[in-house]
Amino acid sequence: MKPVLEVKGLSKNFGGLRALNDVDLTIHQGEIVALIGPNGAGKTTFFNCITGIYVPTEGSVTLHKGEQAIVLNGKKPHEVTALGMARTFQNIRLFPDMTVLENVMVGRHCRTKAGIIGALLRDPITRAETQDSIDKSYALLESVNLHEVYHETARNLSYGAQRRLEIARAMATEPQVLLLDEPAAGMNPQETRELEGLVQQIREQNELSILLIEHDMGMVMSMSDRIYVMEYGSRIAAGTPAEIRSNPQVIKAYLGEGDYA
Amino acid sequence: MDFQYFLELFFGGLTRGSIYALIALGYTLVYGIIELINFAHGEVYMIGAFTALIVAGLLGFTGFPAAGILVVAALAAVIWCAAYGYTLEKVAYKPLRGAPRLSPLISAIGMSIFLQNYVLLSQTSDFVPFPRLLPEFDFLEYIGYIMGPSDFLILVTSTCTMVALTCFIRYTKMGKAMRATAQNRKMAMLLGIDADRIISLTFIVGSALAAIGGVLIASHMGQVNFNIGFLAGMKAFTAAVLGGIGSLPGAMLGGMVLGLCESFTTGYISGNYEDVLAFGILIVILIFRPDGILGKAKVQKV
Amino acid sequence: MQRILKSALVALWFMVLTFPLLAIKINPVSKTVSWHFDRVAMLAVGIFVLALGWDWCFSRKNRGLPVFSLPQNITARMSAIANNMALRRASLFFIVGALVAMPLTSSLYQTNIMISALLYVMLALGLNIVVGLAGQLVLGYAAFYAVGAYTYGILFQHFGLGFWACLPLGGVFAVLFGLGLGFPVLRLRGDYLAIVTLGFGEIVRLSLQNWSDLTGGPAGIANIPRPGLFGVDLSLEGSTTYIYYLVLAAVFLTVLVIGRLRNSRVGLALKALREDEIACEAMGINLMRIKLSAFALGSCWAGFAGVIFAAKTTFINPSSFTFMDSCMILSMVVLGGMGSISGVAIAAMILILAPEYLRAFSEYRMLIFGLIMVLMMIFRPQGLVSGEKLTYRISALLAKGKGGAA
Amino acid sequence: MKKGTALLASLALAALVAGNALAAEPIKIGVPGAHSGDLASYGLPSLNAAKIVAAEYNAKGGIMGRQIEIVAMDDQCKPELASNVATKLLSDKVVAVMGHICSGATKASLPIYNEAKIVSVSPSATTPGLTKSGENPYFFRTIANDDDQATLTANFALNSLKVKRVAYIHDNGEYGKGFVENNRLQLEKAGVKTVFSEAINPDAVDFSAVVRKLRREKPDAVFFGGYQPTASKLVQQMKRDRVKDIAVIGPDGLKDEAFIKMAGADAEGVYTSYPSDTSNLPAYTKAVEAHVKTFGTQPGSFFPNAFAATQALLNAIDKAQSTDSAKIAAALRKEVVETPVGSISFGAKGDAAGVGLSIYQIRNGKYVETDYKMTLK
Repeated sequence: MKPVLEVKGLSKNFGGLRALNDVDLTIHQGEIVALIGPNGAGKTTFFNCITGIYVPTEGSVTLHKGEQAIVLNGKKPHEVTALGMARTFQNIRLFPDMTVLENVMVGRHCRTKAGIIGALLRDPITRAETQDSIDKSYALLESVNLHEVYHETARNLSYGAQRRLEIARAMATEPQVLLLDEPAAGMNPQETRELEGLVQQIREQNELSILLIEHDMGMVMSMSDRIYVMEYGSRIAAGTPAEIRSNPQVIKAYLGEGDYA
Repeated sequence: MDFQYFLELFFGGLTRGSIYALIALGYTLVYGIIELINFAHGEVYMIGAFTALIVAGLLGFTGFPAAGILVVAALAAVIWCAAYGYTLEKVAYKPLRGAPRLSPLISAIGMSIFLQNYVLLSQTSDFVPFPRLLPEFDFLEYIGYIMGPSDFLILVTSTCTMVALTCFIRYTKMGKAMRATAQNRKMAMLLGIDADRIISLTFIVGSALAAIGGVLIASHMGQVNFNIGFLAGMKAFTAAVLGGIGSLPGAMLGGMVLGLCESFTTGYISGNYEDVLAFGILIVILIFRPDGILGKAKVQKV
Repeated sequence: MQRILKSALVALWFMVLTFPLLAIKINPVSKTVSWHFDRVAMLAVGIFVLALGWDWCFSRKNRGLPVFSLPQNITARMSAIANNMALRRASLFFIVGALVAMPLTSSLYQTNIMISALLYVMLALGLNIVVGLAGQLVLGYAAFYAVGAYTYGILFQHFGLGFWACLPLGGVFAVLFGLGLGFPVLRLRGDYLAIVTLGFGEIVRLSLQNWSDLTGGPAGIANIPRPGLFGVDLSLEGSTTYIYYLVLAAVFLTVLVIGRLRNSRVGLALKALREDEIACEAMGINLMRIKLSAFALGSCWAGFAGVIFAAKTTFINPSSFTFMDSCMILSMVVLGGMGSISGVAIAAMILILAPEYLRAFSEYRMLIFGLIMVLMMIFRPQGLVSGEKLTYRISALLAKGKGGAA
Repeated sequence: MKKGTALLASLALAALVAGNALAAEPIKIGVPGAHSGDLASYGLPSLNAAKIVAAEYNAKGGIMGRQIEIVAMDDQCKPELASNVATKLLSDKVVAVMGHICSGATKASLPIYNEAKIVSVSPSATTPGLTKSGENPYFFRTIANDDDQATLTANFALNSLKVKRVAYIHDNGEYGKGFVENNRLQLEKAGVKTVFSEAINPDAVDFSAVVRKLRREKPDAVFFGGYQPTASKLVQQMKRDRVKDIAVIGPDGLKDEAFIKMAGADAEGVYTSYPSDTSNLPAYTKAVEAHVKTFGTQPGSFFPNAFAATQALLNAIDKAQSTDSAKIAAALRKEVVETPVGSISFGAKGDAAGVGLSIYQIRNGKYVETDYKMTLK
């Protein structure tokens, strides 16, 4: 397996506070990797650093695309997305007053080209591109089972549906690596299981790699190929679910007094 | 001679700046707590001046002593402005808590236009002379050239007010609650602080300060008009931003700095672009250092 | 009962609050006082009724119901009408026909008023791109209008350029100003952006006032020629009618452009920007480019409108481009509904024509503009006509024959 | 039978009267100006004047057997409204216009009147260019233009006050800045040194910096351009900052009783220019009496000028016995009319000849006309 995303020595300071300290992380083609740790361990900061929302203080982020190695640090968020890394947000960030279909179509933005002139002239090329964008978005909605409400305003969706919509929107950018920030937060066990199935299916259909921040241990343990554990901004452990389960440091730091199955 | 001129301009700027600072405190208090630019704050200042004018006018007919009139009029202005501030928040801002960020701002602009026209229609569009209530005494011939009695009174009053405010915020229970709410509203609520009451209190305190500014300036300049709130409000807002919006010492410092800048530019260069200067400072600060001189940079939350 | 008591208390509170300003009017020059207790009493009654309504509105709002809604059957019929393509076309045809026929059937004065109204429709639609679609609150829009007007004024006065040469130039200069403003403010948060644009607007106006050599200062520029028609000098009536059709064409063009834009990839990106800036960027949208596009597109219409305005009044001075003018245009967008074309156009028409035909309204016009902005934000932030949902044709559904255009 | 004849006769009479009334359509005179808003106090007195003069003519049976009808239009002194108002007046088929009140509004409306060849007589628009440019053949005014006013004040400062160094302060409005610039142009030509020229914002929190600058520079005189509220604030600040021995000279906007009431003792000694006192003219007293009788109050600003404008206009229509604009304009240029502002006629470009201008000074809380005056030619 070859690596898709390589993060080396990533650090981030906020004033005097060191929110991330020398974090390494590698994701291989087709892998599902989970990033876990207690609240405030720096997981979301890690996401923000590799997607360009924050500029990391030190370290490198490299995306491998075929034979090419692209350095992502210093790139703007939209450039990162265009290069093939898409994300969802911990506290859902949909476009609430747009329709479900439109939300996904926005995700198509970086894969389409029509500009203002095209919009005004509505030439055949632009029209074809728009139609293609509509159809691809609709297909994505079908894959997350939201196609029947495609004309609904996003804010009217249920919580679980909003999470799925956010994933579909991220998928519309045709990513190589998909970053999911607590996708199961606030879901009931039934919904969580459905979500697991959905994530698996997406990975298989699109041959992509997934990096997952999640607190639901059941989901993490059953889905992930590998797990990274963070605490106080540093990586304290990495390995397969079985290894993590038995890692005493992790148990101490994160899982407490053996309260998990 | 030249040093004397410098001093003259300096104290002129200081007087002007202290008025800006008084109004700026209102902007900064409100912004610190609910992150809203209370656009109608300048109008509260104007209403303070008008209320004082009306009360002073009524008392003037009864032959009350001038100093007494000034105190009563100022008190009335403070009380009514506080009431206006309180009502303003309840009507135009409270229903919008939790709405998208721009909604309360648009509502505030609407309120500002409304209040301006409310005074225009209920009173008059003309400049109205404000009774002369400030004591006119020739104190210290030499200093008289640098600052007159009314400048002196403005400086003293505004300094006292600012000291009183600082003590209030720092040492009283309510002041502490205000500071706690400004830092973290959710946390403060968990600790049993009634955030709604604190927000109301903030508006009341800010409006009262604006009223004092209004009375001082009206008696200093001798005229009031429905339109004075806009420019003074913008200048004060500039002062608040300059000092670092949300920071009380920042508002005071910002007011003084802006007042001095204006005074020196007019005195040494030209007054033609006095207002352009203020707006220019506002833009440059917002673009290059939105946290002002004393504000702390905030991390954007994602 | 409790509600009535509460409303009575509110009314009492407002009586006390407004007492000094409403009831007492002092004239210190002539040393007279006039009392107006009737005003306070009227206000108290008004507030009492309002307070009752206010509670009712909130209870509806809290239950998630729209504050104003029409009876079910009417709404149903209206949407049936709206969906009926033939009827829609017919009504559109009727409106366009009425607009086209207007100057032929009405007096010069009415045509003139209509030109003003249409200019404001154009301005409001232009601002709607920036505020309504892209969600960037601009409080200095009149500055771009001024740039357009002065482009024509100055170029005519100093270089003798004519209307048709200046019309595109006005747009170009306004866009340059828009970009010049847009570039440094890219990183600014919404409310700071609003204040910066306000400051910018004031600086433009103050510069026009001070820079006498170029702009004529407060005296403005007079005797700007009306547009000619292939070198034919038109009579007053002729040229008014001509300008009317010009503005009408410009409005149609604006509607067409904004309608197409809204439906496009760029339009979606603008809307996404309005909804959530961070998510928008994370979806691969170049914030800088999209924000600058919004500024450029918005200011360009103000530039065109400014040139036409200068040609229409033949005299311009800085007092036509104040902060209050910007606020007026903004309240049209707010009233009409952010992002809605028909709503904004209707709102602009109402707000300009009402004071012309209802004298009583004209005195209270700014008061009402202010009130509109507050009340709309509280009770109906989406505006009179909430942003119409666009329809998309989905090939998969078409193929299955399930629905077609939804 | 007799009854029948009577009926027939009365019917015929009625028809005759009706026919006559139809033929004698009223002569409509447009009176546009600020009738509401912040400048209404300048516009309403003119409307009153027009109504009084029209009523006088109507009492005499009108002109050419036709009644005079005043068509009042509110332009709030805003240019964009003024051009709408002008077209509205054209739609209403007015014969001539008495107005507009403000220079800006006048500038915006004149192209429309020119186009339609409608005579307009303004009682108060003072911008020089309106007449001096020669572009407005149908425009007249009964007030001295700002150039003449500046000529008077500049000469006064030069000859009477013997100034060497002068400062200029204005409110950055068209009126104020125009006054100051015109004076400056003339004084600089005469070799008077300009100390500084500054704009102040009437809404500013205070004027201390400008006043302290004034105190330091110690010019012989300061010209202030603007209206009385700003002026009274300025003189108060000057008093407070102990600025002494600097003469203050202002335009007619400062000659307003409210100025003395607002500024009180601080206004003492201020010079202003204003049309010469004509209150001893019989035409003036008659006009004021008519106003008191009709409206119950003393007339306001520009009332005499508006009265004169309406008189001149109606007289011209009467003399021309025509509603044709060219004939009215010719009559305006030819006829001399006795008005509250003196016996006036109009020059080729439309400025009134015969109007006197004087310098006034505030002494002991009153405007006192000085001997320094001029009569327009």
